[in-house]
Amino acid sequence: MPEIVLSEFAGLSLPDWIDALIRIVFIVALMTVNALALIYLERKILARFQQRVGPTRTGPFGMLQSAADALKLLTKEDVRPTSADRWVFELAPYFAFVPVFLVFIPIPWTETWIVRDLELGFLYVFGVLGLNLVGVVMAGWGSDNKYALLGAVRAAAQAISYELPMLLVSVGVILIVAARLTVDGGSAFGAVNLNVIALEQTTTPFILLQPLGFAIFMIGALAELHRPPFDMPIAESEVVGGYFVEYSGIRWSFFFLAEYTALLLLVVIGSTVFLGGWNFPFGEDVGLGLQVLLTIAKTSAVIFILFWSRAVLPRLRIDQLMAFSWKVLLPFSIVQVLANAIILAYGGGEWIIGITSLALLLLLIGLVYGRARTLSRGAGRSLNKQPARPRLITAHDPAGGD
Amino acid sequence: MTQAQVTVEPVVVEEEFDTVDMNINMGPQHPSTHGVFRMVLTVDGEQVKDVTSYIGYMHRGGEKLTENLDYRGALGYQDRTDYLAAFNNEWVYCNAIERLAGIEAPERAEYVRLILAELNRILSHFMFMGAFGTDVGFFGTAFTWAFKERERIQDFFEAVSGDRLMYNYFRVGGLAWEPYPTFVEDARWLLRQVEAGIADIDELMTNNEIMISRCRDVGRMSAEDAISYGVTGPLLRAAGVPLDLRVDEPYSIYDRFDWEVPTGLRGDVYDRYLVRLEEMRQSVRIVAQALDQMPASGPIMAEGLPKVLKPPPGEIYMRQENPRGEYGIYMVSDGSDKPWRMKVRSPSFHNLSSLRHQVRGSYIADAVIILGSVDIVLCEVDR
Amino acid sequence: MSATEIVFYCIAFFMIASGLGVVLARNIVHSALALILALGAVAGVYVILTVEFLALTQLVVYGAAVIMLVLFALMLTRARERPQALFGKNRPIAFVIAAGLLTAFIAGIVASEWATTNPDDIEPLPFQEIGDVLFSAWAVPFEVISVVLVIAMAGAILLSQPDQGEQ
Amino acid sequence: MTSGTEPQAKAPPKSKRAEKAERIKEPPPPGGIADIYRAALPASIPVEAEQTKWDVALTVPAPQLREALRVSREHPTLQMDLLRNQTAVDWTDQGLEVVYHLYSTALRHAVTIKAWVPSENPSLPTVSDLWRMADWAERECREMFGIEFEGHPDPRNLLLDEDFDLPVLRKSHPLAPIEVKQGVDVEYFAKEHPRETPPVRKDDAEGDDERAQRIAAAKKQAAAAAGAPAETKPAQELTPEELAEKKAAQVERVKKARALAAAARAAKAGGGAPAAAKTETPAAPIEAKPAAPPPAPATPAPPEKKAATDLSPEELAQKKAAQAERVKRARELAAKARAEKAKRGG
Repeated sequence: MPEIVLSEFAGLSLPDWIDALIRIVFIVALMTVNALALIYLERKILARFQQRVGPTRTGPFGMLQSAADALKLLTKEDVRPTSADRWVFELAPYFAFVPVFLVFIPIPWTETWIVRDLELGFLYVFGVLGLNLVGVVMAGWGSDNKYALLGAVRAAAQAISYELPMLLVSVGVILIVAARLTVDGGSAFGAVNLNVIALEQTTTPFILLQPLGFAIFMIGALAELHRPPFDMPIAESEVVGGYFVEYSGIRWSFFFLAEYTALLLLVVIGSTVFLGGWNFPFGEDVGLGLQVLLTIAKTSAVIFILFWSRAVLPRLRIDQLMAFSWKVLLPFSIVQVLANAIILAYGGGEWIIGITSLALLLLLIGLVYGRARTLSRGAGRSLNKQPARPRLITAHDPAGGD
Repeated sequence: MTQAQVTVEPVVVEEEFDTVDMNINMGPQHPSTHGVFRMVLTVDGEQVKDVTSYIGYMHRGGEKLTENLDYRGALGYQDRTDYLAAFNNEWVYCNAIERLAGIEAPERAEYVRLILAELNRILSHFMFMGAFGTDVGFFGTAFTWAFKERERIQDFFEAVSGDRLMYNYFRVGGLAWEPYPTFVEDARWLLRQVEAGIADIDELMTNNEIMISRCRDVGRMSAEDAISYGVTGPLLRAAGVPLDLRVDEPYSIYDRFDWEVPTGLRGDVYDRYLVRLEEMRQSVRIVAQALDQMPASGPIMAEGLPKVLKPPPGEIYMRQENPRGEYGIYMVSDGSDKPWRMKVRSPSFHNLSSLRHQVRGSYIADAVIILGSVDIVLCEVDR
Repeated sequence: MSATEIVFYCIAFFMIASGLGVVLARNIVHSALALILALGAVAGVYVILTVEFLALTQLVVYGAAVIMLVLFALMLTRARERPQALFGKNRPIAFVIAAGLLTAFIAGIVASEWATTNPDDIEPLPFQEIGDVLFSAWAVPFEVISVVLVIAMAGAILLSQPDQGEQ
Repeated sequence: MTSGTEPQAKAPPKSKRAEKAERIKEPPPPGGIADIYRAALPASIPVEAEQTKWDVALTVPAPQLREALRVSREHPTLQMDLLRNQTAVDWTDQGLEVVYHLYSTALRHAVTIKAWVPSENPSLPTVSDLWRMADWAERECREMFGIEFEGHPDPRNLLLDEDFDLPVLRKSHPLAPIEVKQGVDVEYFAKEHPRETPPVRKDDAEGDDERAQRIAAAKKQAAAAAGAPAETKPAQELTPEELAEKKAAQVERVKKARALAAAARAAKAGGGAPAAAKTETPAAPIEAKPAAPPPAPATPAPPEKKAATDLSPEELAQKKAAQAERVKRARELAAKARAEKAKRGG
């Protein structure tokens, strides 16, 4: 695996750990800038949906708005409620913030631009994202506030129940990659490596082979990020800000930073695994700049869809949310994995996998749409309207002429 | 959780792991209580076991103050009870005194009053659409779309009465001053904009699957319960009872227009939303017809009104159909220049009393939506 | 003292510290959080033994799911107000038993002879073999465990259903 | 809340009842709701109908009010299932008029049913079991007018504070300048006008002697309770010779008390039983104190008083003991007085 060793790049032979240090600094800088940019973009795009203009005062077209917010948050006093559980309250932001940055490591921005090309990149992502949940629950419990506790419990329930379908669906993809790797007797060891997955998609992105996989992965990512329509844990109208209601100042911005960083990273992984990442249309031998542009283009397209869903979709109730995951997404992902395994075991062509997955996806959409239709049958026009004429009633007719 | 509400009984193993009931306090400062209203939910996990509501934060003793003002003095107070439907309240108060004193408002004034009152109903329902959308989860989209139309109506009201919210434009016997010259043309232009706004809101919210699954069969209230709680207005009509005072107990000139009274089928949150949406369209129809039939010129104030109004001793319970329900003024006069007793029957007060019946057994997220669908205005609840 | 040894000693110290934290923490939730750290440290040891697959599954299974359910149980029920067992009256007996167990462990560790390969040259075990072995040699226990898990899940659902009386 | 004999703000030309009687000019139209009611209600309930500006108002005697409401809800020809409004009107001297506005959603007719209740602790049976709307309406009516609704499930205050039990909407509760000045809080107002004396005040000067009257009345009560001799008149009204005679009695009592004290000292010095002396002395001062009117003339100086320095040591000790004893007794008296005032004040 070609891997940039900064020590050579900079022409001076640096020991390993300095090299690692430089990469860490690079990650932190890039992520904070990205978070600020995403916050600004979201506010602008949401504004367009809501027929308003969004921030315009600070800087050209309001671009420095999120920088100004960050400055305000830095100078704001971060308060801790006296009855809060001191250490749990103070450590929570770090537990929520650090795992999200760790996810950055295995992501292949281009063929060679990877912080560390981990063999088990994809599994590593899920392993580390789970820890983010610990931070959330610590925040909810630590701030000794009923709203925070409720928000944390909702966040934990939601994250657990949506991580499962995501995992299973990514197993489906890994099966395909592993089959390709072992076709000429090689070991399927690299199947879980994100870069290998990207390499496999020179001709057909996996979204064509696994459309259901992409859909479930994105729904799971939405739930993982607590974004509408799954933003129960931080629903303003019920739990007033969820688990970070007692935080202010820099601690509060950690949670916000973690959320937007996780947004970018999950979407990048999604686009790498399903949309071909840096590889799809132009293949490997094209310049690094173009490959980075490709990844960023695909990511921003998916992010735009996420912002769009925030403006238009209301919030699901907690029990509907759980039912949707356990009763709909999980069975579908299990069936998906089984179908892949059976087809690959009996040596069927990959196009069969694509068709079965497409069929499953259409079935899922049909199911959801059908349920909504039954719910809303007669919803649109469920009113009956009487003409506004005083109705004739005979004095002693108990039923009253209607 | 430092202090648990439940005292620790002697150790009983299996009961130990029941989830303990938590008392969640919503209000008086809470984003979704639409004003200063406190609701304590006894919650087991997400299920709401019981609700206790605390009101009275906005009580200003209006009825007591009115007993010391002369009949015309308390008009300003009526704007401040239900500030989202100020024209309707003023109209009820003026009608009450006019019937008590036997005064008749001229034809043209009655038309202008009706037009402004119906536009005020549309204004109030737009406010409901915005607030309800935010409760359900439309992050601000429904709110800004609804307020775009509201702003237009408020500009029109400001042109007519000089103020955006507390109009104080009606007088006993007619209007304060002549409506501005292009009143009718502007009103027609406004109707077209409002119609487009209603279509936008309808398209955004009505057939949204998540909205339907969130609101259908939530907070259902049967017709008998609604009537027993004294619930009136869109809530009662959503429960299937076609009681609309403009039809059943006609007042003013409503019998000259043809329109329809929408009633829902199941009395749940979704039907209330649909009834209010339909009512906005019906109000547009009424205003359009009123603008056509309105006499082009004529007096706007009854003649021969005494300087100090002393209605003969007697009493009247004047009630009209406000956006939230039946708004009544029970006025008792003892022949002096001050009302002996003035009681305001506010619809939100009684609609709110049925909240506990609707919310028990639902989820926390439902409690917020049900409170939003009841559409209360706290100033009117506490008077 | 190669780099891996230093890292190992740090992780070992961290693991013991959080283990003690689990036992000695006054607040029961603190001990649950300390448990997460301890299991994280175990994952760290797996990484040193270059078996990343085990480390990541350890993190995913324990770090995110199991302890989370324990925290649920603690936060939502009345278990927190139970009198602290730390100061129970049968403390000396517990102390004796614990000491006995400790000596047994130490004896076991000293008695058995350990493979003395250097941690650096452990060749990474490709997890493909894990997969093959799991479904060939160990297929039967794998199935039995999954059946047990299903029964446990069904039991949990039944237990948590409020019995008809309460409904 | 006793209506008390407070002077009317402005004496009405004739009583409200008479004015109201002359108002009933038009009886309701024949065949209307009044006749349906007369047919539906049992004969035992007399119904007095009156046509207001919109609805027909039926006045029913208070004891049969609940029966009339129950019938109007269940009777097939009435079916009044919507209780629109429930309130009360305070006609000062004639008592309170409780008003129920009813409407039938099925038959689309409306009626107002009224009942008269006395002003002093009025009470009515609750109708919250017939209409659940009455639950909140009666709670508000109770806190605003002081009408007790028996059988009401949850008679707490609704709009006002929990412990605020001053019926605000009664005419007897004037819209005093205090209440108009928003800033002053209700606590001060309630303290200023304790419940038992209706708080009608013309201006501050006149208020003081009213307070003096109240204190004298309270003293009279205390004296009557303690069984003291014939009541004493305040100092101003005493004639000069009565004043002299009272002063003489005062001096004589003081001399007796001193003699007793000396005897007690002698007995104690001789190891005699001090208890007998002690119990006897306290009775005298109590009896003496109330008799002396507060603005009493200067008390006569004690006959002999030696300078402290030339007292022998044990006399000094005795004086100190007596002095300590007096202080203790004074403190007891003060505590008792405070307790009594608090009870009366509460």
